[in-house]
Amino acid sequence: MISFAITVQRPTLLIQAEGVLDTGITTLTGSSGSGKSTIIKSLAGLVRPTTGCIIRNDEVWVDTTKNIFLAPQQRFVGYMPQGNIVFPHMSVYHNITYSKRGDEALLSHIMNRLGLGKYKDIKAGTLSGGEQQRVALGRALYAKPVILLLDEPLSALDWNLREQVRRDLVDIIGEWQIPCLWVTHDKNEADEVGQQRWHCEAGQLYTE
Amino acid sequence: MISFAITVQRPTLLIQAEGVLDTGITTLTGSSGSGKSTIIKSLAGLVRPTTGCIIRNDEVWVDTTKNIFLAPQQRFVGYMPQGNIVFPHMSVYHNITYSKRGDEALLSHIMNRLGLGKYKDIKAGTLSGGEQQRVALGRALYAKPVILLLDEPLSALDWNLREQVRRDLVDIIGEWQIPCLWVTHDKNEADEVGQQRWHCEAGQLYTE
Amino acid sequence: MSPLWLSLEVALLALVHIIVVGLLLNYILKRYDVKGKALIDSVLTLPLVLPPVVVGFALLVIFSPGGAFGAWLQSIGIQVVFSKMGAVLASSIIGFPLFYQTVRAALSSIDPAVEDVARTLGASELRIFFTISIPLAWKGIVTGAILAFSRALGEFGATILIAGNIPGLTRTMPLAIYSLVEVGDYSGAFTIVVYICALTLGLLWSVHLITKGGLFGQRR
Amino acid sequence: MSPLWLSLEVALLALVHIIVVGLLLNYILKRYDVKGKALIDSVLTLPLVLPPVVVGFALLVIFSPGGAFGAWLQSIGIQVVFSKMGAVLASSIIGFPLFYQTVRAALSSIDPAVEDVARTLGASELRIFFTISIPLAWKGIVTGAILAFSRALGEFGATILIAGNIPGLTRTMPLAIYSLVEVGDYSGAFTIVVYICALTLGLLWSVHLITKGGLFGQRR
Amino acid sequence: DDTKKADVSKETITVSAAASMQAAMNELKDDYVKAHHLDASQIAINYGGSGTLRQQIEQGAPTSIFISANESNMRLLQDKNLVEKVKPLTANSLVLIVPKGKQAYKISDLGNVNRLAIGTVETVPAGKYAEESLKKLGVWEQVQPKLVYAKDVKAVTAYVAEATADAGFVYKTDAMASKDRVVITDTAPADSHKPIIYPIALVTKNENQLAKDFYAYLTSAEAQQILQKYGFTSVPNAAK
Ligand SMILES: Nc1ncnc2c1ncn2[C@@H]1O[C@H](COP(=O)(O)OP(=O)(O)OP(=O)(O)O)[C@@H](O)[C@H]1O
Ligand SMILES: Nc1ncnc2c1ncn2[C@@H]1O[C@H](COP(=O)(O)OP(=O)(O)OP(=O)(O)O)[C@@H](O)[C@H]1O
Ligand code: MOO
Ligand SMILES: [Mg+2]
Ligand SMILES: [Mg+2]
Repeated sequence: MISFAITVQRPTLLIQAEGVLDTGITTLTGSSGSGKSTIIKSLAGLVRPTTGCIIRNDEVWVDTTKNIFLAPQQRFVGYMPQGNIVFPHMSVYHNITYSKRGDEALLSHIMNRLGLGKYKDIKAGTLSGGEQQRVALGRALYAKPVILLLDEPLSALDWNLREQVRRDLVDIIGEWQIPCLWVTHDKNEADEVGQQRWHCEAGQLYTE
Repeated sequence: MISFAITVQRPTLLIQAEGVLDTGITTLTGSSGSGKSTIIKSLAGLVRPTTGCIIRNDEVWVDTTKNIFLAPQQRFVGYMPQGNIVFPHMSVYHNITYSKRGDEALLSHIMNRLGLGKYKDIKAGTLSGGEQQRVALGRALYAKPVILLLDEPLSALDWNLREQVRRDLVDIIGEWQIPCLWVTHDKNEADEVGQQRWHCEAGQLYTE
Repeated sequence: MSPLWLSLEVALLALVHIIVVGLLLNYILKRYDVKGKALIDSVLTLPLVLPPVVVGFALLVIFSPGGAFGAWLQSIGIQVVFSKMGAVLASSIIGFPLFYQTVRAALSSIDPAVEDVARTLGASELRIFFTISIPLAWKGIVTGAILAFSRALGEFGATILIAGNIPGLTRTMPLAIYSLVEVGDYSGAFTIVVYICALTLGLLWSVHLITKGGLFGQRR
Repeated sequence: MSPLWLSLEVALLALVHIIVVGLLLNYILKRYDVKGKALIDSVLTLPLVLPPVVVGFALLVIFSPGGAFGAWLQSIGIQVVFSKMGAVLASSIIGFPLFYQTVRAALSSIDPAVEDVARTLGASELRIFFTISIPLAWKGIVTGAILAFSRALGEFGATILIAGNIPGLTRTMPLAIYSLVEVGDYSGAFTIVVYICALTLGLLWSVHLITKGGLFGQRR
Repeated sequence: DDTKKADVSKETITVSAAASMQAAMNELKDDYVKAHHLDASQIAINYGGSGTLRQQIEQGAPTSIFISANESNMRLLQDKNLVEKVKPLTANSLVLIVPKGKQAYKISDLGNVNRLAIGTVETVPAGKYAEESLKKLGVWEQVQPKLVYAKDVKAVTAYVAEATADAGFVYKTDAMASKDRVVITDTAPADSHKPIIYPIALVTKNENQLAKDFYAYLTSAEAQQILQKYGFTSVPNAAK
């Protein structure tokens, strides 16, 4: 369980977010530029909140009043950035196994379900948009994270594949019993996978 | 009207595409890595077909047998790349007006409809994913192209905005009477906007 | 002119030439599929490997009024030997490879997809070079300029051969250090060394300020 | 040893030191929020601006057995003055700024978002540096290494002061050119200049081949 | 006479002089321009190593007067007929120096030093003179294994000043210029080596009236006095 109450000041916008992420999928929707990615990056440890705190179980990740900031390396999150940032110079295999936390069985499961088998030894930088997105997703899963942070994980996939990967994701999250914050632009997707549904508007997080 | 018949050899795949783009919207769907972006880039002049030709009205853009290859600068296309590539060091205003082909009226129309007014003087590199996508779209429109080539133009927009931008796009294309090749992963989108519907699978283009 | 101001003037003039020629050459070699790129590249890098005296000697042979080219230059009123122009020439040639190579590395690290989009928008290759490539490679360009300027500021071996060591006319700081040591004035030489150090420090510090640390640290 | 092989050995040894120290320093300055980055930066760039003789003189003061440090080194059996080690030291210090600065510019041009993803995957900063940052900055790193190696190969002023000009022991190619010119053997000097040119050409050509032109042209 | 003066007042010359003569030359030039009401910029003096200066003249650089620190460089130009009116301007002597505050070796006890610095025999005239002198005095065999060869006389001074070497042979003028760092302990007897002559000449191609006038002044008795202030010794036929 992760609870947070943070603010992040951006030149264009003040982002204020407070909430509790329980085991299972929480979807995050909201209009473009409303602050979704900023919230995800704050949880991953890539953005320093201006004020506030983030606590996982009893571990304090962030507390600006005490000047505590846990490095991203210590948080063991599974982060999938918006824009499918792969390690362009590495093969798909080395991309996915970069975290070294997964094992042989998880790897072959990921490779199979994401249809990446035939690209195993290809440099990730030359892949198509959807292929790169699957690599980024596989890489986050292989890290066996304590929480999954997915920033539009399926936006570049066609509907068949999207359907299938979505089911696989729901299964894995259920099996691992971890919380997952899932940003999506697709109302149906949010309805179908979200056990909890959050919404973001003009920097303000609404957790219903 | 643009007619083409090309092949592009990729390490993983041979892409073969033949078709005619008439005035109005042609949607292009197909699974990830099937060759959609490669076809779009070939039309834009950013990928050299291995063999084949591309002809617009009476102008030969590509003819590999005669070693003809018209530079992208000479084609006057409106290209919106997958992955929303903006000019990160320039303001939104300078991004959109980069082509210098549009005018004051078109600019304010674009700024309004894409909701970019308040970002006008902000560097495009610091914008959110969806904001960057709108900049890339506005930039392609401002070029007053003879053909629009859109590679997943709305994938990073939430559904309200997506609906609205989609309608605006359809209007503009109708008004300008130009052909548009529109790659999308969204079946509904393809159904709604496509006057012609193409599909790509394993490198093979099916034009129905 | 005092060695300090003369050095600054010579190094700045050299830098201007280096930047203009360096950007032009980079543009041409990036834009056109010139045969023998590797050869051109090597030749342009030679002044870095050759001991400066060798470069100075080659310049002396070429520009001295004793030779055909030098005689012609003299007939139209241009004197390179024993003149400030000679010092600028020596510094330009010695500093050039540093700018040229650094800029080339920076330019070739740019994501070509960004330049490609600009092409579809009808921008000429020249406009793309100046509005997209150069701004995106600016860290490399500033670094190259600093390296070339610093090298020009410290140039000695080629300068003393082609420009001579004439107080007030061609005696730059490195030549002044040499001359002062020759007459045993070590404290005078040390003073100039201190000037050079202060200048370098000031230069890099102001670049640091101008780029708001962007050249040195990562912004978050 | 002949000046050719000696030069190659000295320049290669210098390059190894430059790369190790250059990468290490770049890592530390990138990783930690060291106070006075601009100062460190300036000091590291000084050997580029200072005339090599000044650098040589400073090295002589530090390493000469007449001084405390030099005497201590001698007592543990290390002799820097008049030895190959002196030549390597001089070349390393003179070539260092070129590698250091070029690599820094390349590293700071990397998209930090890529390194950020690696952080979330639990990779240590050191692992990120070697598996992400360096491979993505390789063009700058190869360019920096070429610049530093070339400069080391041509180093004269500092080397002759600290290492002396001892045939077979410390007489590198630039020193040999100097010595031959001094005794009026111009054709002998010219032969060595040809060697240096051929070496540079060969070096850049092989880098061209190894990188399959990737360092010189854009791939599509 | 009036017309000649008008001529000279518009002329300019460049004098290439051995760097070791710098201090003396500056004074000579200042005196001369003051006495003849010339502009200081009319006489530019280019200081450098004698070899460098010779190369510049060989390549046709606009030098009018050449003062070399040794006869060999002058002779090379003479052989090519590039100079005329060659004559000895002044002379130097060879001295032994040691680091200030360290043991004051004499030439006779050079057998006890660890390192003795001299100029590279083939390229540095001072090194050649030192070799001659040491051979003549019969200590060459003893010191040979201890020799350290330096790039030029300045490097010898630097090695001694930093105590990298225990002693070294340099010209008297160099030693005097660095007298706060090194101590002169001995002088090589004048007959133990060839005379250390600084020849002067006019560069044929770039002769003009000002060059001739200044040449005449430099070789005058008046100029000799100034040179001696800086440690140079007069040559028998200098002031005729
Ligand atoms: N520059 C390249 N070099 C090598 N292979 C490439 C390159 N570009 C694309 N490919 C390969 O060609 C195939 C088609 O790529 P393309 O980008 O056209 O797919 P796409 O249909 O747009 O897929 P997506 O929906 O995932 O974006 C893919 O398998 C991809 O890995
Ligand atoms: N590094 C940054 N510097 C300055 N402004 C930023 C930065 N990152 C984000 N912003 C601004 O903060 C606001 C929120 O950005 P964020 O990326 O969180 O939006 P988002 O909800 O993810 O939008 P989208 O759906 O378009 O990705 C935007 O207006 C954006 O321009
Ligand atoms: O600089 Mo000299 O020519 O050795 O006196
Ligand atoms: Mg976002
Ligand atoms: Mg694609």
